Amino acid sequence: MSEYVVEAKHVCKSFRGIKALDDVYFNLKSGEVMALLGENGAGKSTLVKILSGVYTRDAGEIYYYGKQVGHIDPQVAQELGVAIIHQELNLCPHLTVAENIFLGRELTSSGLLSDKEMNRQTAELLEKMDLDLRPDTIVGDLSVSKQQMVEIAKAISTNARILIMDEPTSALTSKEIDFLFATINKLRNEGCGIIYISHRLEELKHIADRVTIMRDGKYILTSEFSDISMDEIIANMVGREIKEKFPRIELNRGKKIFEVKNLNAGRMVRDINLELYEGEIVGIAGLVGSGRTETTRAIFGADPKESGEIILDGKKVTINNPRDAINAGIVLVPEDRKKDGLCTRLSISENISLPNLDFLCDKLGILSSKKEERLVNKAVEELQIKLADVQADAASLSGGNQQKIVVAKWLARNSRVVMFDEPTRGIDVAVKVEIYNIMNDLKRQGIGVLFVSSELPEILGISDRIIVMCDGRITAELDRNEATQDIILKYATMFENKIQSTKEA
Amino acid sequence: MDLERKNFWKRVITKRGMGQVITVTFGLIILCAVFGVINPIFFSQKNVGNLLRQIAPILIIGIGQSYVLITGNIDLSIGSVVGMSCMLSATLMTKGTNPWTAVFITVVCCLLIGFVNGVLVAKFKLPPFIATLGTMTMARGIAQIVNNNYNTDSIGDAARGFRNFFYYGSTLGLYNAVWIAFVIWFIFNFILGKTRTGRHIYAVGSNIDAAKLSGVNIFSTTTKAYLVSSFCSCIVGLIICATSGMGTMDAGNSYEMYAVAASVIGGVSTLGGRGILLGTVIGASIWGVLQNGLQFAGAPVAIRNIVIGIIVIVSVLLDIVVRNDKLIRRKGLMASAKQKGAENA
Amino acid sequence: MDLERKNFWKRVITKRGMGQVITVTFGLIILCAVFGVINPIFFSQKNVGNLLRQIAPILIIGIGQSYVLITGNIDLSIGSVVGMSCMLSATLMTKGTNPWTAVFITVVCCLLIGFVNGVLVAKFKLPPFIATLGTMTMARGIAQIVNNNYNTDSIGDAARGFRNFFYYGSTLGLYNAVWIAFVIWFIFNFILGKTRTGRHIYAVGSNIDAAKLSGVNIFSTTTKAYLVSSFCSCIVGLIICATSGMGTMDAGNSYEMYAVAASVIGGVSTLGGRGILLGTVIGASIWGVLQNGLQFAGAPVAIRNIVIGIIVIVSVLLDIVVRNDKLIRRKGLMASAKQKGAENA
Amino acid sequence: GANQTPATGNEETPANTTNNEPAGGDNKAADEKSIFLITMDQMDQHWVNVDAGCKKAVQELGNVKYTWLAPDVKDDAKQIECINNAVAGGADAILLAANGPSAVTAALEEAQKAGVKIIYVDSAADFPGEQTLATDNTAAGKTAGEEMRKALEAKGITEGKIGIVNVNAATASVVARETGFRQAFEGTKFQILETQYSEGDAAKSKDIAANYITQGCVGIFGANEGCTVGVGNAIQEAGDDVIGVGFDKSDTILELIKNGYLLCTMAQNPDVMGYEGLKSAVKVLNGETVSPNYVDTGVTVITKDKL
Ligand SMILES: Nc1ncnc2c1ncn2[C@@H]1O[C@H](COP(=O)(O)OP(=O)(O)OP(=O)(O)O)[C@@H](O)[C@H]1O
Ligand SMILES: Nc1ncnc2c1ncn2[C@@H]1O[C@H](COP(=O)(O)OP(=O)(O)OP(=O)(O)O)[C@@H](O)[C@H]1O
Ligand SMILES: [Mg+2]
Ligand SMILES: [Mg+2]
Repeated sequence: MSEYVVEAKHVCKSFRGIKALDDVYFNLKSGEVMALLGENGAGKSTLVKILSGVYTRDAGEIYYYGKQVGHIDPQVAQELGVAIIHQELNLCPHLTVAENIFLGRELTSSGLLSDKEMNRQTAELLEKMDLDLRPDTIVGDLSVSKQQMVEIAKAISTNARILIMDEPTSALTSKEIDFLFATINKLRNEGCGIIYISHRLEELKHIADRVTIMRDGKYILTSEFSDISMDEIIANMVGREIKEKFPRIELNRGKKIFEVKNLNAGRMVRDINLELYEGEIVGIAGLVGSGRTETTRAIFGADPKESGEIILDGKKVTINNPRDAINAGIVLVPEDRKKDGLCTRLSISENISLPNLDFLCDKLGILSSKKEERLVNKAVEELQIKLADVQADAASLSGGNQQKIVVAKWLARNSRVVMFDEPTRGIDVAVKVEIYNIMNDLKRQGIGVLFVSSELPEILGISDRIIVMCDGRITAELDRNEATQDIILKYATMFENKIQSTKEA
Repeated sequence: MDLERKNFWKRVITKRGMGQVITVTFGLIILCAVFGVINPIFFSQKNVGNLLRQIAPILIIGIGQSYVLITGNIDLSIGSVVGMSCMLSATLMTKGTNPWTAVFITVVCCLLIGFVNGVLVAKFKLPPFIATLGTMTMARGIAQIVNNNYNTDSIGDAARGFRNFFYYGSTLGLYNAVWIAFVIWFIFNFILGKTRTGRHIYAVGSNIDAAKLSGVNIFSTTTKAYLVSSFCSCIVGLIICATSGMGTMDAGNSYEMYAVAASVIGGVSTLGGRGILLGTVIGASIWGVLQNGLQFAGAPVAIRNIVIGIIVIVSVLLDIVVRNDKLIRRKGLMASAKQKGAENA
Repeated sequence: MDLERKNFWKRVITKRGMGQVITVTFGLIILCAVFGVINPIFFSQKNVGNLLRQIAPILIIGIGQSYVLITGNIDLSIGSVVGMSCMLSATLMTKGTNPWTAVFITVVCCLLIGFVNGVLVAKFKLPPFIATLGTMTMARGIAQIVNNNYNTDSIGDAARGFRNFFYYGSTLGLYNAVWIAFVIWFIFNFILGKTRTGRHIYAVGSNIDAAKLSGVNIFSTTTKAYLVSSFCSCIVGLIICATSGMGTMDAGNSYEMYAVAASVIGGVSTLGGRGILLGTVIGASIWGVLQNGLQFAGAPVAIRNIVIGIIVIVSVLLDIVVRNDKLIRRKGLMASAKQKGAENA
Repeated sequence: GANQTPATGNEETPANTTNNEPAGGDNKAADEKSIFLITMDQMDQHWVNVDAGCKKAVQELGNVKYTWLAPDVKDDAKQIECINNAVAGGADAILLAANGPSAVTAALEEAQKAGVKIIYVDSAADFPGEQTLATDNTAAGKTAGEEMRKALEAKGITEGKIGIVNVNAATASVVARETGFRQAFEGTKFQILETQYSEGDAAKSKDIAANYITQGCVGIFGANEGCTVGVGNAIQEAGDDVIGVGFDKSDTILELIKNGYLLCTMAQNPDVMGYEGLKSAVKVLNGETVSPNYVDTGVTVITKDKL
């Protein structure tokens, strides 16, 4: 009976009539890493949120250590020895590292906070994790990957017997991922049960003992990791077979479309030079925080530039804000669709037409709803966006379809250069392929495609040329034939002389 | 798919707060019926005309506030700009300026306040609550200083045309003030619903970062909303000046709150991105009907306050319960322009 | 590690708005110096004692508002609760209730309003601006209704002890009102800085989701902040009742805005998560010194309004410029740093 | 409907009519007159007393449907709305306490066109009414000033600073009081300081008065009830020999006078305004003429020995 530290049976959960979990079964043993897999919206996060008391289940039984548990809230979960690292960063930016780590379970002596003791214990913990951080640093001042490490430290510090990690690696650097895996292995050996959620299937071979697969809110299967092949995993996640994970089309390189010369913008964009040609996709690889996003934003005019030239079809263009870029024909599909891509309270149709109002409006600025309808319908059709009504709020779509909307709004206009920043992040395998096909279409039409990604397999699979960035600089430009994961990683970690860079910072 | 079709009506109702508008319209009808029963005079032709004229100023400032709220900001300076407009125009007229020149100068000065609001909020990223709290205090100071800390004398007979135009005259059986409100509503409703600027205003309020990256000029859009708000306040100031035939320094006191109440009751979200001006009409009407009807019903001010407080809370509560809206997040009003976007994530 | 030591001061300054506090302290000193030069009476012992007593109520409501602002909300009901407290206690006393029983009943009633605010904001998720706008109107209605829409008569000689305790008496050379403000400041400063509740208040304001997921009880934390605010307003209402010896229905009018101004000038962020009560002391002092000093300098009201408006804007602007808007930007970064997958909002 | 026994002020909410029926016109008796009292706001004791005077007259005369309307706060535009509402509500006559002389004139013109008779109580507007029953505020202010000057001179003080705590600069009646008060000191060596405004808030008035005392003022004038209470409290506390003179009569003020902290207050006669005003209104409606056109209801200087 108590073979499982966690067991969930017949768990159901609906959000406003939409079933997120439908009769789900799940179990976890102590001393193992259970990988929880599934497409976007499969219900993984919902399941672990129910286990950790963030959401309350509509129905079903949950057993901890063989005993049935009724009501669960975050505090109860904590008492049960459950710690969770959420998919979203969950830190208080105004509080210090130590304050965050002890939030909700502050140490007190006779009712007073013992900040000294908390700082001391935090310092110890950070030391153990080999993190170069002070406990009294304000979290808001840290980089995203450091913040993620603080979250991990927070989870570990609870001495939890059940540790849940919902996509912990999506914001980490490779050094930190190595450390994380080492920690996971150590905790497993100490008898901790770990639930691990990730879309990066290649990570699994380093840590996973068993896998549970979910699809459309339903439980599909549980298996020993060694008993199941990657293709089977994918087939079970998607519900059908994906023939080609990276569809590539071969074209001859045409004339030069676009050139960036000596672009500088802050510490993360230093002396960037790059070129785009017709009939090719250029990938930008690099670790998180290497300045790729900032480079695309600087080109697009979203952030101010210090110096540099941008040349489009042989003509120099001045770009001071996104509108200049859009008018010139350079567009950006931003990396964070919720933050930068979508107006979730506007309709799908309004989102698609937003950047295209210039040609949907007459001289007086009055909108033509006919033109708008035509444009939106065309975009929806071309991208095969699954929706019932273009007047629905964009928030009502699933993540993959939301991402398609973000892409669609740019494809409706005749652009010369389309920059994609992490277009597949957090998106499941099937939609990924559709996004690659969109990029291929653009390539076929002779439009310049710049493609930023942190996932090396897709960079290698889709791009024709690969630019590697590290610390705000371009460290290499590789042809796809000469590029391998190892070579890219070598350049991606080619930091400038360490000591010098510390001083500089 | 099926599920999504089933939700069609829900979606219509959710869209920009249309549902809230429908709900409160029923509320308005019930309210009118109740007041009509309590006192039949409520429905007399005279009182209806009168009532409409009382709703007009609330509606006009409501339109301005709605614009600003839809961009996700707030304008606390409305009441003071009303006072400033009233004092400025009256002072100029008593000093012998031609009424229409005075109106022109007043409009320009009020728009300046709107522009300052826009600059502080969209350029310097001040939280709109603070920025407009500052300009609110300053504009009241200006209202006091223009005539040396005194109310003006009567603007006199030369301004008869001005007074008739803005308040006392009537056209086709409706008071001019009502026409003015209608024209303003018509124009700004059109702009909000049918033009690029309107679309941009919704986009900025819904997600400022996404709007920026879609090529929307945040500064100009935000500033336009504040200009509309100041313009509306200015018109109300002129109406008050026409109504009373003089400038009073404390005219428009706390009108900004009435404007928020009218907008919010009508389904405009204080978090930005949601609301339609039709709702503001209903919200302002509820406000006006309450004031008028409670007075006829003989309710003391205290009861009036309690009823209004309850209605403000209940109307928003109802909206939240009906839509079970997860989008409603806290801090909406307080966040600076820059911060807003992140709230959506 | 060298780097980090170099950043030590930066950290001190950034931490919870300490930097802003230092900046405005200089501002306060300059202000005092200027007023002292204009009119040496400003520094007379009598005036200093008086000035402190004039600052006391602003500081007390500022403390309440700061608590609420730090949780990322706002309390617009402060002024009305002041009025309600003043009327309630005075009415009870004129009806012959023992002053201390009256005080007790008044405190309980005011805390009820705070509780309602907490429920509306934290349970029903109403935008705090709307929720407290509603309770503001209602509390004013209650203030008006308790004595049947009239100001009360004199609370009489039986209340002499009450009046001395809250206002007229002095202890160790300082007026009691100042002591009350000090004690309240001391207690609430301690709670905010040294207890779990305080820590949770910062956490809720900094990132409500993170706080919730860390096991912080959002409802109780938010409600506690609103209770503090109502309690402080209640005390100020009692002080006002003691000052004038009667209940006035419009006591405390627009005090909520003074409270926002005092907090914000003192570096409390309207976006939540940042601010210390030391700042509120400075903010309230600036406010009080301006009111007092400008009277001695003989400045007309209009100028005072303009000066105060400018100071509110400049102090926040300064803060944003000095900090280069860092935390605000970071907060945006935080919320979206990790992809949220396909979750629908 | 028959009139009920009028309730005492404390049990009656001010906007209630004195008879049971709703303030409708449809069901009023054939010759019943509908008379509205419109004041500046509902807050001050002053208006309650005007109302009480009206009610007394209504009780004596009978056959009058009487309603008190008032805006929630003092505001010209809101008072105009009240006038419009009264006209729409079928008023035969309005007793009006005008916020300011010119603000309401156009609304009154409209009312007159609708056949409504206008009688001013407390303060008149620049529009011909049937009668005005009011305090001459300038004269009363001057009386206040003279009382203060006499008291100062009696103490042998002929120069020094004098402070004025006023409501605001926007209300005509209080501005007139200030004007009158200043007139009383013309040609003396007294220096009248910059007026401070407290919105009639007793606590704010107290702060202002305390600051005046610190500045060394020998006399302070409070222009309405709230201001006067504040002045009295400040003097009581300072214990200095400052002469405080005020306006209006309330329990708190009388107590301050009794204890010697205020020299005197200018008590108006609001009940007379209401009582006589309502009687005149009925006369006018019965086709009689009323005279004189202006009735100064006068002020009573209430000093300690008159209590
Ligand atoms: N708070 C919520 N309100 C409404 N719907 C929700 C909410 N959270 C999740 N859902 C819905 O429940 C379903 C499951 O979502 P969940 O986040 O569990 O998926 P997931 O497997 O974690 O996906 P991803 O890999 O993208 O993180 C989705 O359809 C999602 O839209
Ligand atoms: N608005 C901002 N304010 C402060 N720091 C920022 C901001 N945006 C990015 N950073 C920091 O700058 C560094 C570079 O980030 P950037 O997003 O350019 O890298 P990237 O290579 O695109 O990484 P990613 O894969 O996360 O997109 C990171 O350490 C990030 O934390
Ligand atoms: Mg998830
Ligand atoms: Mg990036």
